[in-house]
Amino acid sequence: MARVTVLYFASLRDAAGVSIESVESDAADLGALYESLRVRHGFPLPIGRLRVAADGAFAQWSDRLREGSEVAFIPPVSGG
Amino acid sequence: MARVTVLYFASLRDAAGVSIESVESDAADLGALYESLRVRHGFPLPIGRLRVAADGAFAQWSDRLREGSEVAFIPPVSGG
Amino acid sequence: MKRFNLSDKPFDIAPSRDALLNAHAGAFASFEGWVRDHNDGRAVNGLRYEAYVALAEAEGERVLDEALEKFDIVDARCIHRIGDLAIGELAVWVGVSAAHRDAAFAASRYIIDEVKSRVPIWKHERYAEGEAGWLHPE
Amino acid sequence: MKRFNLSDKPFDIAPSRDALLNAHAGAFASFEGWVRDHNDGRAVNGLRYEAYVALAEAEGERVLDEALEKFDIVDARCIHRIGDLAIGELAVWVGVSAAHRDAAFAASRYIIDEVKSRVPIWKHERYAEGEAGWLHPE
Repeated sequence: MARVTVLYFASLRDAAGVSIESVESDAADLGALYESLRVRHGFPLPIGRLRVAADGAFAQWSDRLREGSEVAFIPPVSGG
Repeated sequence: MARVTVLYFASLRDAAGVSIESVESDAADLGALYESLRVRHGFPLPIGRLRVAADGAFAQWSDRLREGSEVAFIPPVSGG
Repeated sequence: MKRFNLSDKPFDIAPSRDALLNAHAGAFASFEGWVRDHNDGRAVNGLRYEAYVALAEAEGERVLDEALEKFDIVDARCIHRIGDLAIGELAVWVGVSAAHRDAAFAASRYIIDEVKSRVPIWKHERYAEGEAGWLHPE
Repeated sequence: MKRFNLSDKPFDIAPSRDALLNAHAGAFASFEGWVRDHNDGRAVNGLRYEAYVALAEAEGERVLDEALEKFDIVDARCIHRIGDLAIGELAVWVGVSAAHRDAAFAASRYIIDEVKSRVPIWKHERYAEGEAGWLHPE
């Protein structure tokens, strides 16, 4: 089990109803974490359309959860 | 014979020593006019590197001289 | 020195442009993105840009570092607005100075393309017909 | 309305840029050419631009008309300096507004390339070592 802080942006935040939450999870990696939160919050975006970041840097879906880290799921961006 | 006004720019003006002159010529076309003036002024630029204009619009070397028209020889440009 | 910046209010281009001009740079290319009154055929009243600020700043800086490596340019800057914007407001500005224009054009194009595709900034449009939505392009 | 202009003194970009911005144009691309302190490895003190004014104005206008036909842009402008310029002075400015950036970039590139190759404006450089000469590129 690891406790992480999860940040939600854009349509993910609208779906979750919060922009940040603390999550205790036994997910094997960041991809499994997203899938469990997707079920909980009903996120419309499949994992294939997202990127993931940990502690302010892009990360891999296969990265393990680090205790105390800050995880963000990055929907497709629409800058500019 | 036709009398035309000839304008010189950039290196052609430096070579001719004037920026404008009135020329009476029996040249068959604008190309022949340039060749005769090239001999007179010692222009360094061969006709293949120039364009020619008559009365403010680009013209053809094979165009005949029109009485009273304004002819300009256009060296390679270096704008910007 | 930071070359990429987020701004939560309208910003003046002049200081950033002036910082890019110098006696060695003969060419300066810039791009500006403005809030249009329509998108994909729908009338737009305004929009909001939201960023994951820490990551956006880091990734934006990386894009500019890449541009400086890939192209023979003197310097480059990018500023992106966040927050609420009205129609006609400046959303993003890119400026690139170089000795020659080939590199200036190529780098400014690279920067705006990469910023729009990689930097975590999301656009929320409010439509005249009342709806609103996040843009998550395929 | 004239879209191409020659200016015999330093000019302010702002009014021309502002004239190009409107609620339909999401993209604005611009290019500026500045007097560099060197060219082809030689130190330059300053330069002079000379134009065949009547033909340069007509040909410049033709270039901008072509850009408006070839590319899906909203509007475009170009201003070119003539006369004596010092190092660091603005020599030429191109601005293009469009709905999307592809067209804005392509048109601004087209305009500067065509202006530099077709519009009868000649550059006379003064070199630090004392010589001076007209540039007539091959």
